[in-house]
Amino acid sequence: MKSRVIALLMIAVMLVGMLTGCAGTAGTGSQTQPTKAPEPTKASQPTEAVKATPTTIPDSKTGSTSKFTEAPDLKALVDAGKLPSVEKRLPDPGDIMVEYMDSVGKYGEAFTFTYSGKNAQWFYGKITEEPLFRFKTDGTIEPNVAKGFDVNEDATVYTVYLRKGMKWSDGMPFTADDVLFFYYEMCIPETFGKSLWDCFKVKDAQGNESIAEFEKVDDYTFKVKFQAPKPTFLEELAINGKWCFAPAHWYKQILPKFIGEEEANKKAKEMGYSDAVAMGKETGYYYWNVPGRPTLRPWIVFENSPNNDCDGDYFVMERNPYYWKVDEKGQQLPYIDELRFIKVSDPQQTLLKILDGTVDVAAVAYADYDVLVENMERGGYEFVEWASVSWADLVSQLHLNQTVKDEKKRALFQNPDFRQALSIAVDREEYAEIISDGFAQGRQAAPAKGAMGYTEEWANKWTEYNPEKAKQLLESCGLVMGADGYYDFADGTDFVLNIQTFTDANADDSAELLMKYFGEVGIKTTYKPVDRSVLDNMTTSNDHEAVLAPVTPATTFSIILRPDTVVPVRNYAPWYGAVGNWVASNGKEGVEPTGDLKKLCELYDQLRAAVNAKEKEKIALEMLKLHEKNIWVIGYMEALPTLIVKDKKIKNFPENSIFCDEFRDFGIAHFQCLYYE
Amino acid sequence: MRDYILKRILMFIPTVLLMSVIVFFIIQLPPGDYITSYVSRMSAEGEVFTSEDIARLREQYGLDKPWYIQYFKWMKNIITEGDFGYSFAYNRPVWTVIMSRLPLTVTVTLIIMIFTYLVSLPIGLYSALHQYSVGDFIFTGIGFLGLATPNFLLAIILMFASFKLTGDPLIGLFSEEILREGLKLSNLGSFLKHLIIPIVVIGTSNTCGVIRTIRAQMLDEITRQYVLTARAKGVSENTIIYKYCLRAALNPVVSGLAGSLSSLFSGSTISAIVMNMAILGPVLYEALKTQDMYLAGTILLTQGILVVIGTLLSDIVLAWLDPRIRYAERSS
Amino acid sequence: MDRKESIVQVNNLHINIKMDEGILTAVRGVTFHIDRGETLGLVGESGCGKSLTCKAILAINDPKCSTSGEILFNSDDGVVDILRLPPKGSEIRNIRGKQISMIFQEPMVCFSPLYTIGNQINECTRLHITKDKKKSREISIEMMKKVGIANAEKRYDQYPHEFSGGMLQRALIAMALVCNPKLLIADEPTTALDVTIQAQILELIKELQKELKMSVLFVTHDLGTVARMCDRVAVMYLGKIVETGPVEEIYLSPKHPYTIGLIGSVHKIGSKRKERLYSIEGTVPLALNLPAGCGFYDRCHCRIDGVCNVKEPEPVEVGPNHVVSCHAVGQKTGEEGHDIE
Amino acid sequence: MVLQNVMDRNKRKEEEYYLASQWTLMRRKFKKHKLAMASLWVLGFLYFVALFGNFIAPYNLVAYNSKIVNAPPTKIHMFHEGKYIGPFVYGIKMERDPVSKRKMYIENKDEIYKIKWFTHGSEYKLFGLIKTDIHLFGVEQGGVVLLMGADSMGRDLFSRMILGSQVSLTVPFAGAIISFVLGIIIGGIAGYFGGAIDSVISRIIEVLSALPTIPLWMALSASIPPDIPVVRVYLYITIIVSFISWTGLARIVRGKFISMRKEDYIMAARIAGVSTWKIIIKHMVPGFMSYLIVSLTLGIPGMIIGETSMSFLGLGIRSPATSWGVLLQEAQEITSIAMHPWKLIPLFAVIITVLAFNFIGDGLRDAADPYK
Repeated sequence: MKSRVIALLMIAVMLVGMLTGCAGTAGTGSQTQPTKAPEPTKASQPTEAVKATPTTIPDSKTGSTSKFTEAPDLKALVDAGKLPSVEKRLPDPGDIMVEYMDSVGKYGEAFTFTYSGKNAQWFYGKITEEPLFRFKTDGTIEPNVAKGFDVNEDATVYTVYLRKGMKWSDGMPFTADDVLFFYYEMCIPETFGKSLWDCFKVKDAQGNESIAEFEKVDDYTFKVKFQAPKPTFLEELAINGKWCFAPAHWYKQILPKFIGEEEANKKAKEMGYSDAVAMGKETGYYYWNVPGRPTLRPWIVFENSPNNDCDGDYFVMERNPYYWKVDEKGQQLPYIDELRFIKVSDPQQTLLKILDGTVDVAAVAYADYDVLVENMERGGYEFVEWASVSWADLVSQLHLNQTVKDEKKRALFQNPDFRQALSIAVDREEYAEIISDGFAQGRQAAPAKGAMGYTEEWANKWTEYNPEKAKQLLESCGLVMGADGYYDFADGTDFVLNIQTFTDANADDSAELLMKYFGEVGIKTTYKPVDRSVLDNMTTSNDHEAVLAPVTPATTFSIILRPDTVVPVRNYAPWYGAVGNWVASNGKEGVEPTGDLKKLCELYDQLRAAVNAKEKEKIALEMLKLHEKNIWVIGYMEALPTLIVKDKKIKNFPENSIFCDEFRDFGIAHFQCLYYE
Repeated sequence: MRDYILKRILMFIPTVLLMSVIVFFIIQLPPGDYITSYVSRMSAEGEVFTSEDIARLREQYGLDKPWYIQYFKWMKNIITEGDFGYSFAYNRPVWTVIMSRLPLTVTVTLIIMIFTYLVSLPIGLYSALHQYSVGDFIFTGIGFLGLATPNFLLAIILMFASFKLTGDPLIGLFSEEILREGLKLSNLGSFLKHLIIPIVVIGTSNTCGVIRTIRAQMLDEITRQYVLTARAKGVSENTIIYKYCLRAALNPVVSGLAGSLSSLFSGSTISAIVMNMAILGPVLYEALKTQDMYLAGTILLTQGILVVIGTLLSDIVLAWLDPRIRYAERSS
Repeated sequence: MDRKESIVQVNNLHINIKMDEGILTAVRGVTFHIDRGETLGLVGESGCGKSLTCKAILAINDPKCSTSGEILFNSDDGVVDILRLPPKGSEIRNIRGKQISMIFQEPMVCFSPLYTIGNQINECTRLHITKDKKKSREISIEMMKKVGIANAEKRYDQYPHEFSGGMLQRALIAMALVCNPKLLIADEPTTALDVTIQAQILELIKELQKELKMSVLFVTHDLGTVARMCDRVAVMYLGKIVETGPVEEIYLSPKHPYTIGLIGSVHKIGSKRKERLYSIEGTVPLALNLPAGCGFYDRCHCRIDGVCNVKEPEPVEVGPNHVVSCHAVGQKTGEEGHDIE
Repeated sequence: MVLQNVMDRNKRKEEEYYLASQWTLMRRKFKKHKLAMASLWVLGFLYFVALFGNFIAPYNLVAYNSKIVNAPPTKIHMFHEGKYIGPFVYGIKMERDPVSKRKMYIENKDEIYKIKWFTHGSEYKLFGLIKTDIHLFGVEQGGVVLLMGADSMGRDLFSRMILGSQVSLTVPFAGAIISFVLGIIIGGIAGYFGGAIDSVISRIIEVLSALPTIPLWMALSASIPPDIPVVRVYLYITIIVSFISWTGLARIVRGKFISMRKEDYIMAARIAGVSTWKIIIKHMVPGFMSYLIVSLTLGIPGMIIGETSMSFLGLGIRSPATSWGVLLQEAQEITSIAMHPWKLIPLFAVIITVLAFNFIGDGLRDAADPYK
């Protein structure tokens, strides 16, 4: 099964490499292929823009467009006259999005999850997310909220088509105005406390940056214009733009700009926020938490329903009566009535609730594998494994801060020999056996098998266990063995390697082992887990040294689309330390990179400017080669696929997929298509 | 009596103030602040923050100022408009957050306390009257076991046992049904069922102390002269024990009441986390971890105040129990 | 002896106390009787077993004490042996407080601080006289007045800590006499009080005794009081009664060296012959595994070695109901006491 | 003559009874308390084991072994194929269920490892002084003996529990002592001098005891610097724990002092010009020493539990350094309880210790007032 996952991952990631920029599935985008490998033909002809043809639901598949059916509870409301008929709620027949799936489902039941309150907003946010364009498991994007798009030759102007008659969850029409409102009234004025996303920015060949312009064509068409080519706009939009629209009609009743400061503040207080700013942030960014805030999502939070508090002990998201997707039979989605979230204060409780069959879908730890198997019958669940795109197991990634403040250490950390020493000082076989309870093998930090830039050599580079050689390497780095049996700096001062990690990373075991191995080759090592926030703080202020299991591990689905963990773009991943800040501030702050690291940054600039996808891939591979050469991130164990437990009776759940943020973690399972048999 | 209570309240104002300062100081003691913890939590979920975003957040929450200024602002608002500030994490007034938990917290705490005393008083009495008897050893032994077993472990063991036996781990105070429909007479049973584990876990750890005091006190009282006098009057043993000794022995138990109240409040935090009890304890813990300082601060204050109130109540009961105190007050 | 005459008859009473250090025989074969209306003084140093003997009469000794012998009490329903009655049973409880009642040494600790004086007094009457609240209250207040507690109605509802020592003692007496018992045991009722009060209390007891025609067992270590209060005296030493007899008899011609010592150690006011105060050297030996022979041996100034320290002296009648147990006395009977020079 | 010395003996007895010091009487009384005496022995044993921990434990704290991750306790056999060959263990090998991938350990009957006494093992310093590698027992090369099974990192739980006791039995003790001293001094000052000092101190006491312990723990342990040796961490933890638990005692001491200040003999001492501290130490403290000792013994179990709670919150000692708290915290998982129940064994160690201390405390309390 694992191998299948890898094969899939291979296709997926290669495609992203090649297809970026080519509007792969444009036009026909409104139809979701059953998530299988895409037709190679599309892959063969990059950069060719595709005309968007208004799509209709092929009758062959849905029968007459007129007969749509809906969930019983909604039917009841319609009959009671409390709700317009399903035809009126859905977009125009031609523009309805049809989800094609392995099996057509039936209505009813609910999904139950455990969650940690508002902290888990991304969990239930991702599984209900509806972006303009969404990823498919094969790594290509397809229109979602959008119906389709055109793009001009040099990828500077995108024309996006929306779905006629599509409605917000409060029944108000969804139009191009909502898109422009979002961009001009919320993104640019930073209404929700976020600076404009990179996906709306573009750097031209001269390196000067400019932001996109949105322009309404008609109610259901808008244009996005860039000063310079932006071939990966849609993918980036799908990743960090996520959604690109807001209910103008709703915001015009609360935003200061439209109703005045104090009025807005009053509104905010009514809604329970400290002030208009907080209101803007919460309703604008984490809007899916907000009762009554119109969305396009399959499940929404109603203003008047009892369990609509996303921080309550029990939180329920209910079916959106105006949801705009149907299945082949014309049944309005979603199948499942509601999503229920039970607040837990300790992971063990989630485990118990999985065992007793309460929880329907959850990712679980391999450490609990045995007890899960033991109670399979009772819980009525089964295992699903989704591939990971992490370069190495999270707790087995060691990031040596290349810009660590201590000069002597910096020299050391920048020295490949030292990194090699730390790498080969560890018996990966034993390490993996203990840390993964025998599920994983030892490995170097490298792209997932099958992903872009993966090579056998890379995965095995510096992985042989050889303490003697490690010692030699350390000495070659200028360290001298001290009286206490530990290496000192040439000037005789003690050398202590301070490993840092955050408390809930569960890296204690691996840290313990590493300390042992390092100690054996004569490196005095300390280890203290601090609160995640503290670690983050250290990273941003460049006070970190060697970070194990960082909050932002080297894991990327595509270095082109999501580079920040492996390429210095801002204060983010620990290994490149202050270089990130240097890049972000265009050299004003931070530490200027040197050598290969500098080369990496330069390459990334080229990458961003590159128009041609082939060229992009070429550059990307070069960048990865630099990583392979330097092993900036030391990995000790392969990343295990995400182990998922799901109720046996749930249908249409992807047997194998990739668990990564780009695919919105669980979101790629398209929960609106899942149902109980 | 009234002015006595008033005096007590006045006395406790400086205490609370001092407490609030210490509380606030303690909360901000660990490095970082709410924003750092928030940012890292969200970026772990794939959300992206630029340094400007962070700066903006910090400014918005007024965390760019030193802690004592934040403290004074907080205090000012509390005193002037009774505004305890906003919880960063919940993004709503601290007071509403607390109020959403406080009633349940108090109820549960009281239930557990009542249980504790219902169980431990008779046991203590028994073991005092049958000192060194088998029953004495068994009961006190059980009490000690409760004391000796770390709550968090006992809790999870019981939950798993309950899962193995009944298929329902009895997590939290409410079944999903109650969570959905709210507490009704019809589902009161399941609520009580869910109370079993908390009561056993938290209750047992407190019974021991009470049993001990009662036992010691009774043994002490029984040897008093007035017992002899009463006996010489021809009073029956039961009357002697219940009319004279028990009432006298209750004295220290009652004065210990306030203490056990506070220990239930904070002492049960860990158990509450393990058992997923929707009471203030876990909220406080979270708030402390994320440095949601106004929330944490207010909760700690509330607890402190509740403890003081507890002390007050127990003193009143004491006065009722023991005329000498009443007398002392009247004369003072 | 004639049981109609006497209200209580104690025969060969032994009391053993279990202690960590062993068995302590605190009372060793005490025998005495009290007649109706009579006051018997029980005299001896502290720790000689006086109080134990008293408590034995009420059977309220600590369970640690094992008692043997017999205490025949002439109760309303015939003669009973108190030691044979179950100590928690209803018969004995019927006797306690109603027929025999007791006044203790320290009034301050004799009342529970938690209840009003009235409550604790009328508990007695409620138990023994009438269940009716009002009536028992009246009776109690009546009694309180009798013992000279000013504005008793008010005092009735006050708490012990609002009473002075003397007042408490009066209240205690009231509590003891409220059911006018046949026998009152007064265990050093005045030791804890200051001298002026002492006198009052003693007077009070005396009057009440006359009024209620009860017998009194008056325990004290102070012969002065005895002279004041009692008809007969029993001198106790180390758990034994070493000498009994009418007050005058004992006073004028004490026989037992110990008694002599006691009397000697009291300065008699207005006595013609000026004499220096006499004192007994040494301390009372611990009644724990006692030496053979007379307990007073090693403190005795006229001991006969080889006799006194070998066998216990038997009681000898030296005059009308004047009994002494002393070898020395046994030898020189009839002699007019010892010359204290 | 015989009689004479009999009597002399009695006399001496009597004098003893009157003159026996309070302590002798306490001891006598205490000896009577069976449970307390038993507990005393138990504790004695535990502390002995802790003292010789590194000698008794067959393995050390960093003896990770990937072959025995989560392995159950090894059976100790006497007979191999029916014939007696003394105590030995079979080799264990791990296998995964082909279907469920579940892990299981099975005995490998053709590998036999004899259990040896006083074998050579990992090197250690007995009492931190004598360097040696002799362990009480062990098995021949290649085999492993796991009396209590192995943990999730393939370490022998038995060894960890033994070595953990070195922390769990000493840290709380030290902690109790510290809070004891703090309590006496601070409470003493408040009670002896009274006035402003008193009111200030009692305010502080009030506040501290009204504060829940957890925030204090979190704040204080957050202030522990990162790169200090584990040994020092113990100390810090101790101080943290005791810092919180001195208030109760202080309050009592204060009360006692206030009441005592008025006593005649203190007055006398004062007038006689005895120095304040001398009065406190020589005259006042002994007045209720027995009481203090009781509260000391009864304080220790609380500390032990406190230590485990801190470990649960991740504030305590960190592996590889081990305390019972650490072990319990590792056991506090459904998987451990369901699949590796042997990880719960340290719980019993804790319970027994806590019970023992409590019983001793009770014994002392009963003995504290011997004249009763």
